[in-house]
Amino acid sequence: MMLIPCPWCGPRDEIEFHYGGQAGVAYPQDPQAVSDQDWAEFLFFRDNPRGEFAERWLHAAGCRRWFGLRRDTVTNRVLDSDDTRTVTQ
Amino acid sequence: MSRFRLRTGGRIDRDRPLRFTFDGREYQGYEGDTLASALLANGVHQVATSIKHGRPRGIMAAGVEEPNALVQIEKPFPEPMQTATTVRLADGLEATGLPGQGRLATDPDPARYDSMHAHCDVLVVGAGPAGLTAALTAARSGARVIVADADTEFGGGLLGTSERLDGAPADTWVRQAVAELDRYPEVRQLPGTTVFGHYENNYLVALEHRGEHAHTRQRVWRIRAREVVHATGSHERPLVFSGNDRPGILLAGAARTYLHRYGVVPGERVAVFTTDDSAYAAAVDLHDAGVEIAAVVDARGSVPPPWESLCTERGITLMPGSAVVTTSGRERIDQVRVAPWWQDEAAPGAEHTRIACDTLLVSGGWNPAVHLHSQARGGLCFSEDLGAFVPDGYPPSVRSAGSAAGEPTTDACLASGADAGARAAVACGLTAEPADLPRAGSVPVRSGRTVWMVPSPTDSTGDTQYVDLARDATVADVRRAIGAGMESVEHIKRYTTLSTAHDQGKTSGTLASGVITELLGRSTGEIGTTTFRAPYTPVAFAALAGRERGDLYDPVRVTSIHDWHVEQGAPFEDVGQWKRPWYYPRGDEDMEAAVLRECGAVRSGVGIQDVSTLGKIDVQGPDAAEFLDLVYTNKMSTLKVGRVRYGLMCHADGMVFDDGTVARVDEHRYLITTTSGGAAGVLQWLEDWLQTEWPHLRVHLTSVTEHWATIALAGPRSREVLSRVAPGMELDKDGFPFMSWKDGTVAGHGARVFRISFSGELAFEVSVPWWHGREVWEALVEAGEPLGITPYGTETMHVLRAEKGLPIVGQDTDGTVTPYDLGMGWAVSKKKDDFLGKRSFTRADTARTDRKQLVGLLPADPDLVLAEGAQVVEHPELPAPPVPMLGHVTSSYRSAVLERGFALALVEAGRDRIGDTVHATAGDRLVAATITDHVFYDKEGARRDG
Amino acid sequence: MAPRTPGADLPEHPEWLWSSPEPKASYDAVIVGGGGHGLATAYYLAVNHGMTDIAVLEKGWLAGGNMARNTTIIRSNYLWDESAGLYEHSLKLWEGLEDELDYPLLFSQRGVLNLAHSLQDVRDSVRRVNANRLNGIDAEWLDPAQVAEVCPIIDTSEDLRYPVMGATWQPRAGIAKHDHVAWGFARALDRMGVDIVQNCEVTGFERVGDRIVGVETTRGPIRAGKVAMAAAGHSSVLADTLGLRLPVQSHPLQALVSELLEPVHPTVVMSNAVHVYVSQAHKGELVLGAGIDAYNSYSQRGAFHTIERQMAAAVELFPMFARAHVLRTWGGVVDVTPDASAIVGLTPFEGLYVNCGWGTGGFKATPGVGWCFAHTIANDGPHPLNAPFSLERFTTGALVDEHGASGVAH
Amino acid sequence: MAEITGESPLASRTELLAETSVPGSLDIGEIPFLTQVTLRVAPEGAAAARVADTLGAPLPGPGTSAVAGDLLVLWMGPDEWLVVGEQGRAPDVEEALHKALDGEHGAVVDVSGQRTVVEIAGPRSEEFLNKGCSLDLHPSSFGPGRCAQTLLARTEATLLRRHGATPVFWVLVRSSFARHLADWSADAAAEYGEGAVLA
Repeated sequence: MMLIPCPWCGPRDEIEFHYGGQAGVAYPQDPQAVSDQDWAEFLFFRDNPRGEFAERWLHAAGCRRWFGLRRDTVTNRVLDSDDTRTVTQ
Repeated sequence: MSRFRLRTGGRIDRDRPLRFTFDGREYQGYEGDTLASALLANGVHQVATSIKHGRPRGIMAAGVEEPNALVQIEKPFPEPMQTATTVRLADGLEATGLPGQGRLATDPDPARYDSMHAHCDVLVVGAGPAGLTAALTAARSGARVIVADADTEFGGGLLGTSERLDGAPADTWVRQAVAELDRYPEVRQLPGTTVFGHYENNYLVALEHRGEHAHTRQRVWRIRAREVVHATGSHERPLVFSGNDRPGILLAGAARTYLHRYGVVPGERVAVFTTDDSAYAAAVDLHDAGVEIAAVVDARGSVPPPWESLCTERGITLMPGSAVVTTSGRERIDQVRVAPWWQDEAAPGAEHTRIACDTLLVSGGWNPAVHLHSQARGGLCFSEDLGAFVPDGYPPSVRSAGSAAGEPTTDACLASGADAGARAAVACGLTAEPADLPRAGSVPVRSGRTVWMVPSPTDSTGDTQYVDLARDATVADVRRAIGAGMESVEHIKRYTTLSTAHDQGKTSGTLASGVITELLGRSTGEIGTTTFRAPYTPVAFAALAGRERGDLYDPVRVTSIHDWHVEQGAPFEDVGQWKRPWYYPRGDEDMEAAVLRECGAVRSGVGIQDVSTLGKIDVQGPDAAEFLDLVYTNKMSTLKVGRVRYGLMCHADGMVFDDGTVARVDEHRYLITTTSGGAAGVLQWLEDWLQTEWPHLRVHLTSVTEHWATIALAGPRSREVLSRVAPGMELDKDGFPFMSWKDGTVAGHGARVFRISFSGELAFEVSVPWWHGREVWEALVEAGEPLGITPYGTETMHVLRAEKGLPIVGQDTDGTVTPYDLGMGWAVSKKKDDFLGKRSFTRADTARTDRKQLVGLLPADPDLVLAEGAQVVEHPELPAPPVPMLGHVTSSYRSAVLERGFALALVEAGRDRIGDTVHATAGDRLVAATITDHVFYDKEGARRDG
Repeated sequence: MAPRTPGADLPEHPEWLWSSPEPKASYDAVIVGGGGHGLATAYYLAVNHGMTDIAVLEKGWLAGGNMARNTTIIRSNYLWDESAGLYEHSLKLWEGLEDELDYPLLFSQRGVLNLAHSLQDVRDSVRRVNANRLNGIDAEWLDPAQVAEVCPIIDTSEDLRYPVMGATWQPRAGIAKHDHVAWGFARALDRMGVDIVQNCEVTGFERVGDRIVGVETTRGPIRAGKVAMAAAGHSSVLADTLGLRLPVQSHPLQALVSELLEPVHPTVVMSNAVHVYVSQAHKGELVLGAGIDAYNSYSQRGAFHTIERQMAAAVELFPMFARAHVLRTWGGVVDVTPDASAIVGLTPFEGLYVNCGWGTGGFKATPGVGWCFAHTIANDGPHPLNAPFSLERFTTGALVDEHGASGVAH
Repeated sequence: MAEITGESPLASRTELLAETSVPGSLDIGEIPFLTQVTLRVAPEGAAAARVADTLGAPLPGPGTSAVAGDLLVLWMGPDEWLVVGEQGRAPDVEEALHKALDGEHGAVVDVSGQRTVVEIAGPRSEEFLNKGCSLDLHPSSFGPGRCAQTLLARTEATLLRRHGATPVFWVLVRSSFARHLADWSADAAAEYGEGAVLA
């Protein structure tokens, strides 16, 4: 049971969270303009590193905020978490 | 009292005798005994026969590491594969010896299990000398401490020895330590509790045995600790020699434990074979308890001086530079043969001394119990000094202390525990005072001779040299594995099944590495061990299931009207976690009859359904319209205040994943609905896009699913019913047009009423706050009674919508279906620049015009109802497989209004096939059906206004 | 001396298995990954295509990854034609494999029940049964009473939180002993002169333009005419060295065994809805698999709450398991694709072939994928059975969505 | 103040919770029909300041609650609060908050029916909650006024420790899950009942 540091609620048990995979995969600015290949990249291709991984988590059973953190996928150790606390406007 | 139970001594209660049965014979033991100590006290050594070779096997250890003494508990309740050394004796206990396979009870387990979360600054695992000083030191610093020990009492190894601390019996100090721990309000003591797993971020799980008659038989503790001290002790290692498996052969430390803990001696004439110092204490203690010590055989060249004089004083024969090379005896050992074996000699000499004995104590050194340390991803290295694997490198906030860290003496264990406890406290930001430690005055320990196996003059293959007694794996087996080309300890373990039994190799693991090392001619460090995995000791499935049994397995969600449905005898359908009424049988109606009646009522009169389970989300903000335009396939920004629109949602891959209605509440506010099972997923998905892709959009989402109880009134007479309880509300088709909503008063309560229909009939949905749900429902039922109002369930709702060709997401779709496939291109905006899913529609495969499309299917035989899931093929005769399939039936019912069976199906290029005859599987045969449009009833929509 | 405990022991392994040669400087083909798939691929390359100048490179000990960690279920009752074709081909090979390899694989066709717990489960199950039958795969739909006949220890009463509403039944499905399968292939390869090189980690590829001509390993460079990846959960790491992106994510998948128990469970039971699958292996231990953990990880361990949840499901379905004991838990790294189907075929690089993305379904496919992947490598083009499992399908959208039929809904 | 008629989510479990309670040890009961209004507003802004003025107390920060006259304000997220009051207050609370937002972006939603409140009091309450909740509820980390959204008995719940001499917790649970929580509570607290009988 990993302890996931929610930037708002503090460290909580992993079961309170929903995993969102790789961070920073932006929705294409104009999807109609990208090639099928690039669209497939957006839909289905994600980094899968052995080691440091920047990823997204949602504190689903808590404050319902998405946030980012970096975790080592070999040790499962959290390296640091996104403390920018971006608030939806 | 038997000759093996001493008149005094031990920690048993001689005033509380307990009767128990083993292998059908009745015996007596005492409160405080284990099954093993009670058996030994009765002179019973052999517990079972071995799994593979069928050899007699006896009690070898006194704790969880026991490889042999497996028993099946029969009473109080059947439980398989317990070790006699860990079964607490109880009155009426019945057990039998097991040769390897246990037996599960056929009756349900009546016991209760649960779990408990706990937090602490410092978790100390083990309450022996190191664990107690660690706990005391941390507790004195003010830390929140949990100290857990598998044994029923704290003290660990101190309870099984004759050791003295500060001149007094060790248990005096243990009592004082426990009493001191009792005084700290922030210390939790968990005796009888085995920590069996160590996971990330110092999350440890432990099993507490609360007693067979306790309210909760076992409890799983889920402990989150800031700092952990593993004071888990060590396990004595047996020695590998020919015939090392006979009953009567015990670990030396175990014999000491039986003596001091239970007042039991294992035999009358005891030989000892050791490679280190610790077995001497057993010899001396047993001698002092009146047991004859036949000889102490030490593989080292000389006897350590303090022990030499203690033994000589007692007239104990010492045989340094020797080894036991073989044993004899039928059901129990009766003789050992000893040969000279000096340290630098490859094999023992040929001259044998025969020594008669009924017990042989062995000690091959001690393996630190590094299981949890290793689970926590701590490193290990092989210590040549100890001849064992010891911790080498700790993960953050984890440390080992005492013999678990390789400390050889009680004094060193006490000090190392105090040190670990202090460092743990300091790591928590507390100040730890140097501990005032008791002194054991331990004699210095001389290092042992690491002996992996004693070469045998009679057994050159090693067929009777057992490495793992639990699996009957011998040196010969290891030789065979190596001979087959195996070099990795993992392969050899698998080839021989070494260390895979109930004890997971607690006595055999390191030994196996050593034997492999020797046979391969490598170093033990290079060979390594196999991975230590949770659980440390076996845990019952039921204990891990805990309270999550029956209805508590997964939460049951109910609506505010639930009890009414129960009172009407409705069976329920599971939809996600919700319970939804399926249909309402009257008299002895079966489901088909009930559903035909309910459908008929809605089509010709009026029906009422509880639709409170639909997900409801309040969407507010200046950019709400723009946001909804992005997440629905159709346009929501053009919706007028007061109106409602059906909406489809696709994932970015273009596949339909939810649907519902969108009502515009005001310029900047919408109320949207989702499917019952999809509500949480949709909200999460919307938040994802809103927070991470479009944070510039000023929109807030709030779930209001349970705020509203929602009741659907459907049928040509629904208006009439509603008018009776909503007298002030304008309900005619112009004043309250289709796809609009209004606020008003229904049955005396503020309500929001929607004119939407999932059946094609005139229909209303009435929403009131949760607590008025049942009241308003009953008012509507009462008002509708003269009109024959009929409650209907999910099945009828499904039939009615299917007659109208409306899909159910998840039933008529499976994650591979686009809006176009559903024939719902009308719900996909052509005007919007973008919405989720749009880009995917132009991919090669998604743009195909011959994709599977939702169509109607009318069986040639009108009485026939096709099976949902039936496959559709082109021809009436089946060719040899694989048979090309056109698609499958997604929904199929008997229709009251059509007076026949009908179905919806996803069929390849289905819309081009309308009018064609295809064939659907029905058991082993095919039945003909005609492809039709997917709307079967009231295509013109004439009925929706009543 | 008493007789041994019946059934509690396994047949002996042969006197010779495989040797551990030093790698040569060059081979016709190199297989990266000495798991079941790598071994089977090498085997069929040798047997079907006459290629024996092959090395199977394994970074650790042979078949020590997912091959050593799976729950050994073999079945072919997949929904879509594409999957059915491949898995059924595999099952047919399994049916002759023991004889072919002359090794006791303990392949036991005791059948598999896939339980349905909701009306939608029932619809999906009937759909799958019908599709299976038309694809020539043995499949039946059983009602709860029939389920109880096949497996009397399942609680088929209606008062379960999620009652058993029926099950699909594939009688030819079953289990085998994983180590024996790997070792059977390895011994056969050794006899045919194929090099099995352990403790040899591939760290990169040698390329000339877009052509792959060899691999870099911890034991030096090895040149190869063809390089085939069969590296399961580690595929992404390898492909990354070429800048090749694969649509796979590596997740923990856990399993566990109980102690040895007298036979009580005659078949294999899988339940997608409550995330548990269970069989009783040959020696008598219950073998259970759980759902995959949600997050990416290479740690070969999962979270304990997954195990607890799995036990709750197991005891709910099989009340008699209450006092069976968890003896050992472990985790593997499974590579999961967006459509829960594998990727087997060509890559943008000439001479490089990929086989990955098997998620939870790799073991049962072992001989089938070995056969097809060998064909792909030998002919530089896919076999008809693996053609649908190309990398391109993610661009065209022609996915093979097996979330419903794969072992675990993820 | 309007009395709410009708049935609260735990009306059918009133007796069960009373039987589950162990005097002097653990007390469990529903506080039905409380007003609950969700407020969404940017925390640092004029609107938030006006809301604070209106409530008479600043909006509480992460993990905390504030008493604002006869209202209680719980932090639910970085821009989200739950305003809790006596039953029947929803319309005037909504109106006041809307007025305070004064057209600035925010949201005010009446969610009074969305959750019900279960009060858990007594010396055993921490331990009892920890049977189904993984939070550290020790007063040093979860003292009076602290609140948290978390999982309890496999359901989403908002926990609030109230001020008082003995431990008192409020659990805000979704109405559809409330019976599950009550049934779970009865099972989880059963051992205390037995203890009481033995004592």
